[in-house]
Amino acid sequence: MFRNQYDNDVSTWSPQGRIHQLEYALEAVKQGSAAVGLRSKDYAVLLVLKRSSGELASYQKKLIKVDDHMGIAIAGLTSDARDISNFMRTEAMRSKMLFDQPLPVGRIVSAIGEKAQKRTVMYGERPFGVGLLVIGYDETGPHLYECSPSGNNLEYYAMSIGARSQSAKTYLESKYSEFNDASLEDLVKHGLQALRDTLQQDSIVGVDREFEIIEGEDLKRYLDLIGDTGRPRRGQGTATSAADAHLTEDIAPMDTDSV
Amino acid sequence: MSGIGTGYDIYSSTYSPDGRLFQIEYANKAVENSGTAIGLRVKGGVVLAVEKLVQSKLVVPGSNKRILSADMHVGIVSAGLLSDGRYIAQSARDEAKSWRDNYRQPISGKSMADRLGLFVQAHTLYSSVRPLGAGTIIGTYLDGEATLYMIEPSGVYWGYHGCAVGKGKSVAKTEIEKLKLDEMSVQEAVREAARIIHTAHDEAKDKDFELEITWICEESKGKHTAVPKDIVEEAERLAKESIKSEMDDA
Amino acid sequence: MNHFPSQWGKPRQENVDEYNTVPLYNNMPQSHAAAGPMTRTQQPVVTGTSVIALKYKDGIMMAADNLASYGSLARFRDIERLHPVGEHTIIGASGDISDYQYIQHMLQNVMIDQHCEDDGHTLGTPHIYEYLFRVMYNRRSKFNPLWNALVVGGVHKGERFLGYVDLKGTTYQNSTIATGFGGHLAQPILRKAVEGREDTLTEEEAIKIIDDCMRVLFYRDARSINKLQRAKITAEGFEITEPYSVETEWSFAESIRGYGA
Amino acid sequence: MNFLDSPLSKPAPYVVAPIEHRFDPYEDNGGTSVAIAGEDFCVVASDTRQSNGYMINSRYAPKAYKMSSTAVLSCNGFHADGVTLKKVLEQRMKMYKYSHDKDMSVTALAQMLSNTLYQRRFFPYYAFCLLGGVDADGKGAVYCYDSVGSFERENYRTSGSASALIQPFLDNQVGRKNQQNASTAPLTLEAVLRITKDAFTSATERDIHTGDNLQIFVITRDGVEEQNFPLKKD
Amino acid sequence: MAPQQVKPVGGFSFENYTRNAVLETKGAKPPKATSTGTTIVGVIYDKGVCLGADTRATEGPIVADKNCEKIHYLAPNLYCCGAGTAADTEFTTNSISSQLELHRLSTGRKTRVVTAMTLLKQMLFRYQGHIGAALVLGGYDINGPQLYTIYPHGSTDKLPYVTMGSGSLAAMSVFESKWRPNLTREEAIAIVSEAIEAGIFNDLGSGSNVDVCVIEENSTDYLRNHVRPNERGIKEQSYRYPRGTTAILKESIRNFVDVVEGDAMDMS
Amino acid sequence: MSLKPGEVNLGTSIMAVAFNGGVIVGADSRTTTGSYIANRVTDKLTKVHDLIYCCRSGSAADTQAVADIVQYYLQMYSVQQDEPPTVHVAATLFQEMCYQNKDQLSAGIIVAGWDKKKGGTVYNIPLGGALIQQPFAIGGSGSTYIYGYCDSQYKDNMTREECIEFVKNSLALAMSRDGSSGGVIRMAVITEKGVERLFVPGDKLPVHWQG
Repeated sequence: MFRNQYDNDVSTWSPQGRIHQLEYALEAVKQGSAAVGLRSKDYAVLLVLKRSSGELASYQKKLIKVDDHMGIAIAGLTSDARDISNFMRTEAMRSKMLFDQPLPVGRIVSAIGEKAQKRTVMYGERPFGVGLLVIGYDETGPHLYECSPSGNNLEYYAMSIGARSQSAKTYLESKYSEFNDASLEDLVKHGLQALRDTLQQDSIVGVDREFEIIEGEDLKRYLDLIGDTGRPRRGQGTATSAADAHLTEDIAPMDTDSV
Repeated sequence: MSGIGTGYDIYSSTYSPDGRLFQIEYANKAVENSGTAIGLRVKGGVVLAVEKLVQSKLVVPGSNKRILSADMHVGIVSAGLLSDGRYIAQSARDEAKSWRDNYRQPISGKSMADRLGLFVQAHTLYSSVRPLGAGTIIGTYLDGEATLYMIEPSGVYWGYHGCAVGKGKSVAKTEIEKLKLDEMSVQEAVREAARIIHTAHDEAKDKDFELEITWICEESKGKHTAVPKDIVEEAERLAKESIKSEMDDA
Repeated sequence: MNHFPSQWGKPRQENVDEYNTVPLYNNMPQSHAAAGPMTRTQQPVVTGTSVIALKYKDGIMMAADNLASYGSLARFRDIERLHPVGEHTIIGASGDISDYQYIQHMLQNVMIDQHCEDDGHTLGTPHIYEYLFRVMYNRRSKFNPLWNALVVGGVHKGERFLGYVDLKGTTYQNSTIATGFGGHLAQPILRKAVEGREDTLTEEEAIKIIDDCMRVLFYRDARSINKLQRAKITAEGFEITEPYSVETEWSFAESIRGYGA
Repeated sequence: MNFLDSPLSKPAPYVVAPIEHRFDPYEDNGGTSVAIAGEDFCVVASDTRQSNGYMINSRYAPKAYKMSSTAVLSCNGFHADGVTLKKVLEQRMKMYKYSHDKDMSVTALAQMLSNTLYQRRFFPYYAFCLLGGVDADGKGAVYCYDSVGSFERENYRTSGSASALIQPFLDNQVGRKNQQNASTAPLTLEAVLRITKDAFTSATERDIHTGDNLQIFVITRDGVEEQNFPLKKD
Repeated sequence: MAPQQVKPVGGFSFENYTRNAVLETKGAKPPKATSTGTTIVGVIYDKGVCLGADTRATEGPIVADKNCEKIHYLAPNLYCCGAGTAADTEFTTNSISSQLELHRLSTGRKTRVVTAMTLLKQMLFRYQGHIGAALVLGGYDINGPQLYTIYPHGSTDKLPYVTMGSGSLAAMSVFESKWRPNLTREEAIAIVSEAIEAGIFNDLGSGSNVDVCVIEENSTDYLRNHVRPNERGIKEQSYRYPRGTTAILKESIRNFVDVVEGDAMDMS
Repeated sequence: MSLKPGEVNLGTSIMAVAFNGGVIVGADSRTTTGSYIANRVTDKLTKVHDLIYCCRSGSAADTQAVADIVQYYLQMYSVQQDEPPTVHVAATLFQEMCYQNKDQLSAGIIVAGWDKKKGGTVYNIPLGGALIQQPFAIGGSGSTYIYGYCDSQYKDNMTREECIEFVKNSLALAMSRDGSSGGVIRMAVITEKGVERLFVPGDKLPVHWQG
């Protein structure tokens, strides 16, 4: 593998004005299985692919509830995600305690950005190795954000992160104009379609719904929705180990424009 | 013997034999790769504008603000590493707050620039941190007086009538130099800013972009706010027209 | 709650400083019992008296006079005790003026944070109220209270909001609120005039009720003056009047002679 | 010229009681609560008057809170402490949900409330709590607390300013104390509601801090239902 | 020379005052007297004077009497509302009332209001505030209707409208916003009732009903429970116990009287 | 002597000024218990004889008792001596009461009036029972705010009108600064011919700087 003298730590710029360590951290996100998020004008939805590390292991947790109105999907280092989600839960509670206001989604996202950014300046700490899709519903409606190890976080109509996320993105880009007015079911359907190469668990937050994680039997109802679309499905149920490790290798490097 | 690969360019705490700090220069590269940001200080206000390059059409338009507030009357826009820009803005907020805590009055543009300059410069001193990859423009408007400063990754800052940073810096600068900023109203400045950003945008190389533009003036009640949508749309329309007519002329 | 701010939060103690002259001059009985530890930060010094407020058809109306007393001295007669926070909230304060100014500063910091976030969210009246509740309660829990009784009024998402919070963190919401002396003298009038009519009272009627209360307070509260401001908050925003006076009636007093025969 | 010609011609010196210089962080906001457990239901009732001394702060300042679909908490004493306690409990219930992935039972909540109160042993919440709900077996449960966390599960209890007036009444009517040949059949919900209302209308007659409005929560397996009942306002 | 022990003649005995004061400083609590947290008011109108009172008596937070009388008789043309310590107002007004009766008997004239006022203030002043009686005195004599307040320390005020007691501020708020000179009898009763009701509903020390007393040149009307705004609602159920509910723990029957057949009374 | 619990206080601004041909006494009208105004239209000018008035400050009960007794003595005096008492006699009676009972009284009294011997005269009896004759006297809690003003404005031999203005302005200034003073201004002009009562309603007081 290529190695240069500028990629040892995060406090070194490369002559091209890049930070290699940061870009490597972004690669870590792609090691995780895929997560898809999308939103309509009323709802935001997350869908993830759960993997199991082996026959005897249970499926990893990919969706985390932060508060009644907010939750995240993760891809990358799960332990980093736990650190961040604990932070998010604390902040959500703080907002409730101090202002009796559900924490606005954008604010917690920028707080995470700040936390992540600090780890990209100083030698000694590595950047986070996890990407998040954050959905939430607040006074300004439903939101979907992506948080990356670089500290960048952008709001999207639809996004996907993790292994093979590029193909999901391609699907989303081709359909995103339909999402805004889509019903909740259609939204999930689109999400599943984007995620269809692997299998799923998903969650919803919206105008009249608290953040809720749907799996098992409840999820089946949604899976059936795409059952008749004619395209092959690689399994059924709450999750599957179908997404093998080798799948991550043929992923095109993520666009790492520093801006 | 100096330059890339010689080992003198790994840490910002290391000078090269000819007295350069390469790490800072590299950080400048990051700034120069980014969308153009400009600031105009005119009669009765400041206008900030940025060319926000849109990476994906999935991004929600109008979200992901690039021009940030540090206080009611302080606007900050940076080019370069987005997250570094936010980091500097956060520091600016802390400075503004501490100023208010101490003196119970808003911080002046000069003091803000001074403190942020020190903050950025502190990141160029040690091997344990990297220089910040963001060029930052600070606009303030207080008691009828506008100020405009720009801080470079080295921590150096100057006051300006008009300034630009990012990819289209030199084009923008040329355009700004043509303006009579002292006689210009903020409304005119908004139109000029829109035109300059459109001019500086390199359509051939870059993807789509969104124009983000804010002001601080009497009309915004001394607050740093986004310029109302209708005014921006009108300014963009005029900008496109004028660019088109220039092209036609050429 | 007792009439005078220096008594708030203390055991009822009628035989100490009956005339509320502290800190003007110390007429406290000099005995061993009285010579307790002096805790200067824990009593109000420059103080404002009642704030009153009510709900009416279009929103909230609130009033307070312009006096800041120093003991019984009418020391500052142009103090504004109604303070806007954001576009749709007004805080009225009685009690210590320095603590009130600190609260204003704190709220300003919070509102600047909101401005900087620039995400379409801002703190509505109930949120500001909750914040003040937490601040006041936490300070009392540190035995270092902010010596105020605050009235928070505003309109949030079309809903009128009127709440009270004081130095101990005691809170309640009502269609009428009066702090300090107003709790005794204005609240009976307000309750009778407003309760059950919150949705029909017009602005003119509300003004009249407020002025009636402020007149009674001026008649009967020795720490008030006849120079006051009135604020209204509606869905459109807030308005605070310039200082003005209410009409008063004294003519019946001319014929009164002596105290007995 | 001894116009003070009275036995008081030599009055004793004016005695000054020790002056409290410290800030007193507590306040008694009055009010009364009653909780009665039935076979498969629980009733928690609280008046809504908030007072301070002789002054009525508010005629409608509820001090009973729905904590979950199976539990209601009422806090008498210092209102600010009660509200804070409720908020702290809500947060801890949320944490419980995150770490255990299930809702808290009233039994668990009862223990947690005790712990929460005891954590402030040396600066107590001046809140006298009653916790009513339906337990995992579907039975009505009432837990009553002192201000520092000592608690007990009981079938019925009252706390607050009129508790001394109501408790004997409940002992007699719900506990069937001092009655010979009294029925031992469990009380129906209707009977419990009647007793609760009478307890409050009677307490309102004699306790100045109780009155204005009665808030009644009926907790069953199916959830919490709220009723309101007017009380005298003098 | 041994100090001479002088026994006070009449009045209160203060011999334990100093002892009690010392005990109090050591933390002993004196017994509490029933205090009538009260609203009492009075107003002069064109032809007379109108007094009003609530009817709640409290002992701490407990209502001791739901319908007590706070307007006391002094003379046929003179009534007095009392606030403060119940016993003090009761005994003070009784004592003055009896002095006035004797005064009337010896002079053969109608009692004047100032006479009662002067007796009251002098008595209260002598006791330097230790008699906790705050009074509203109203009456009618040859000088027309008159109205006074008398404070426990013995100061008096002469005013056209007055209030006293824990609900005095609530009541005063009514007077200060509604009173005007030369009210009629009906208006006077109405404003007094409203003032008392303000006390009843806003001051926890006051409650239950409104008593009114109207004194005119030739008539005195004591309107007991003039307004009853606080009727107790009907109970939800009956609490009559069936016979046999109370356990009989022990039974013994004794004859205290031996009934013997006596002779018929001699009616002759 | 501090006041007793629950006692009614005449926080008060009172004043008396001698002028050509008489004296003017003046007072505000506020009586307080704590910061509650128990009486907003009090008459603190008390007649103790035909041409002698006193202005009362301090405890309402004490000053009323003292004034009642002095009035009684002056009545007896004028009947027994068959001539009106001089202001000095009245003032000494007040002094004796206040001095001998100083432990039990809280009374600051200004005695003023007209007599044949001295014309208009003003006596001040502050707390403690000293007796000081003065060309003008001020008293009560509100007076502390107007010493400077009075010192600068007082002139000997004022006319009646000048004197009224002086009293009115001084009291208005005291009332606007002292929370324990307020309401209306009551004045009495005492000359050989008798007593004329003047009244300034609370909404027509002289207005000074209000900041």
